[in-house]
Amino acid sequence: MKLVVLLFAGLREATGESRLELELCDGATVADAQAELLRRFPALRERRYAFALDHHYATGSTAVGSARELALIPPVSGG
Amino acid sequence: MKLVVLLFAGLREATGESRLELELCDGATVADAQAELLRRFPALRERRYAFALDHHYATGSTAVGSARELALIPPVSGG
Amino acid sequence: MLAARFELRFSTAPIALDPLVAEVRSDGDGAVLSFLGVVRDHARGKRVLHLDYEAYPPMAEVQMNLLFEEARERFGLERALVVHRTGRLLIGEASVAIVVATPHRAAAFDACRHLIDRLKETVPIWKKETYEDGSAWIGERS
Amino acid sequence: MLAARFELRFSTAPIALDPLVAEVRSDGDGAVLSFLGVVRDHARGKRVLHLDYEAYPPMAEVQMNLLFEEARERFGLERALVVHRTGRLLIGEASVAIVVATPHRAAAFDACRHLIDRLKETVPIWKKETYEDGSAWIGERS
Repeated sequence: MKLVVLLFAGLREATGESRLELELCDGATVADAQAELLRRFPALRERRYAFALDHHYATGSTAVGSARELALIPPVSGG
Repeated sequence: MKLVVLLFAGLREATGESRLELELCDGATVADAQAELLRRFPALRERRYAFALDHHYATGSTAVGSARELALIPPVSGG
Repeated sequence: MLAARFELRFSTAPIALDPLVAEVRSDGDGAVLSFLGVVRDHARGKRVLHLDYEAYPPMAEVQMNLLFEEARERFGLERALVVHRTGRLLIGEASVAIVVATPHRAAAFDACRHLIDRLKETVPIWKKETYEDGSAWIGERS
Repeated sequence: MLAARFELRFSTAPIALDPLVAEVRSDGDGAVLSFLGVVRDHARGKRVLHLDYEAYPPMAEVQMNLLFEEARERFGLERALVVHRTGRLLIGEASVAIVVATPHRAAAFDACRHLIDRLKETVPIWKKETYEDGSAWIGERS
């Protein structure tokens, strides 16, 4: 299954990517997606970020399920 | 000595006066001024109000001294 | 630019916030908080038609300056502008605007709340509510 | 008129408060509180030249709606509008406006403060500060 991945702010700058697609196995978790991202972008290793699946915060153990969008959320600083 | 007296809001409506002058003896207190006002305006007897001498809150025992303006301040309700 | 600036102003015209914000803010401020007291369509269980505000401006200025000083001592407030309407106000019109600007937001919330709470206690301004069946100066009845 | 009304909006243009107040207020409201976060000329001990804000709008909307719901449950808030800038901002420009309207003022202060505090914790918006000698996305360094 296909998952769109979004990268913001410092993560976007560190990877040079704001949007990409991953092909994941059925039953994949957020951690599986993260492992693939770390292979592609070693620069992510030293970064702090949370995950969001379809606009809701998620953790590594969250099943991707039918979600279509995974976002890596660096520490927010709005306001 | 002459003291200007100001009446506001419900006190102004009850007395029909917004500004008047009192002639007071040297050494008079706010309470002396009040006694004269109560003689002139019996409608003030059942009213609640504070006093202000030259724009600062005062009490009955405050000496009028060189103050020029006494205000009867009904309960405030600004804002 | 960072000078302390406190002012109470009376107005018979509607209050616009944006010009007040521009007056109060300095470049060191990260927070601007604006309180508007607005005429509600009901009060004390009655439908309100309109309000009339009356003030004693020179004393109001003295008393408001005491409150600005309190807010400066307690919250470090340096810049605030208060505009109060006088005369007749209709439903939805702002009767008072309190605009405060501070470097950080906590002081803005604390100081603004303090100013409106204390203004209602000590600043000589009076409100008369007119209903369908009469009118009353608020606070008169003990 | 008294219907609940919550909205988060992004803007690349300067924020004017008065139109937001007019949108949010209903005739049963006696208090309208407006918080502006403003770009300061210094931060983290450095002189700031400008800021750049980036957002993830669809998630920001979801997260902001959760915060509106919190404020409704905790403070009875029914009407609030949040406008956040994106793109480049200069000193003195408002980055965010939070306007809340409530029947009585205590809820306005509590709810507005809650919304800005929580927005800064969970809503996906990012700020990059540019100084004379470089720039940094805020919060990245652990």
